[in-house]
Amino acid sequence: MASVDLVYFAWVRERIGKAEETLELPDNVVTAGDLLAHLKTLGEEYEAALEHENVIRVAINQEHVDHHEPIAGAREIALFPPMTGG
Amino acid sequence: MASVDLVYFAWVRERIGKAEETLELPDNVVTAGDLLAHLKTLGEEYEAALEHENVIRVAINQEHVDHHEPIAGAREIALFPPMTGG
Amino acid sequence: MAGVPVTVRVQRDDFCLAAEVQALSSGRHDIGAIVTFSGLCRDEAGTLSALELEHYPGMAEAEITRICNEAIERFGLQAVTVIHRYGSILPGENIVLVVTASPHRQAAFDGANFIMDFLKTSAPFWKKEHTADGNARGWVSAKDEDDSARDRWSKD
Amino acid sequence: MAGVPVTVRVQRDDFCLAAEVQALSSGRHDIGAIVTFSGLCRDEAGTLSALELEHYPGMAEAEITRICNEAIERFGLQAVTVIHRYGSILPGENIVLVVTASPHRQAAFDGANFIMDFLKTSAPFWKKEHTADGNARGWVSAKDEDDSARDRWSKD
Repeated sequence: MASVDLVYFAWVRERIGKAEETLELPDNVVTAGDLLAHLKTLGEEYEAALEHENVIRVAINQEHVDHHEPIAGAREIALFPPMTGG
Repeated sequence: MASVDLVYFAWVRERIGKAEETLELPDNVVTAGDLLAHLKTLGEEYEAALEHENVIRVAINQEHVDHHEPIAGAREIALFPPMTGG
Repeated sequence: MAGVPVTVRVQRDDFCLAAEVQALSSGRHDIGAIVTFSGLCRDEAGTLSALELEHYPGMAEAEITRICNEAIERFGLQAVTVIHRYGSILPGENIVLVVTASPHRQAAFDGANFIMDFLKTSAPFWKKEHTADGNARGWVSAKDEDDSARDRWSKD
Repeated sequence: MAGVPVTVRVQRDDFCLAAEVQALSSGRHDIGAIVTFSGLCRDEAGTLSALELEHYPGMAEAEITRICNEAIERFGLQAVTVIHRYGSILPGENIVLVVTASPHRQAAFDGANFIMDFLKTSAPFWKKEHTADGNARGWVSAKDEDDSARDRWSKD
């Protein structure tokens, strides 16, 4: 089990109902995609937030990563919708 | 014979040695190109200024024109080098 | 590219265009072109009352800095400033400022254009619209055209 | 295109970037993007002491206005300001300012870029260089690359 800080933004944050949390992750959560699948087992709010997995962006330690990238060594993982700044 | 105001800029002005003058033009000066050829008969300073005829720009009544365009009706004809503003 | 000044700020308050240009160019005699881009909040024909801009503190600054450094290397810029606001922004107010400097004009134009395209698609900011009738219209959707604008910079 | 504000000035004095942007955008809530281009006098690694800018009064303003109107029609701009200085200009000083406004960013970028390319090649201004060693270097030659930059806007 590894402990990681998760942070959520925009409608991901609103649907999950919190801005951040610290979770213990099972050992079979290896990639960012695994993390999304795992979170969806934690409750309806996660299912609603992460329903369309392919649009969810992931950042590990404040850098964008693809869903297939490993999360080993992550201190902070952020989940958020496509960006709309500028 | 038609009378026209001529104005010169940049090195055309410097080589001719004046910024403006009013000239009577013979009837066989029909186009802007004819005007350049005519001016070159008026003295060494004009020859020096207009030596490379193809680079000389012509404006009639403050609008750019090609050398083959007629000058009939011109109140003011300007001769100048390629522009280097901006 | 060492020593090229990069200024990146993410802030709630408005910025002053003239002060930023002055800070970037003051005392320099080697700059030939300065391009600024200001992104403003439109009222969408009177239907929008405000934008609420959320951001990811820390990553926002880091990501913008990465984009600036890529633009400096790619276009040979002499200086770059980017300021992005967050919080509540009213119609007519500034959202973002990009300033680029270069010896010749096209690099400054291209650099600012490039930075805006990547800022739109990779800097962690999200816009929520509030409508004039009091109902929140909700989160702005990302636009395919913004992805296309970014992708035009891909090297062949 | 009727009613799009166009401000064109040819003047000896410097201009204030912030004042021009303010004048162009003040009270408007429909502008989404403002691009400014400032062209500055470079010192050419210390060899240039000043530029002398000559212009054709009357035609300069008329030609710039024509370019602005073409840009407004072509890119759907919401407002344009162009200021071009003449007379003696020192290294570090402003030469020209272009400001464009549009609902979305690319039109403002393209409009300012287009105006600069045509301004360089068709507005009646001429630069003479004065060198730091006291000798006049003489009139600046027109650049082929400026013609190429202009020609890229030609419609196929």
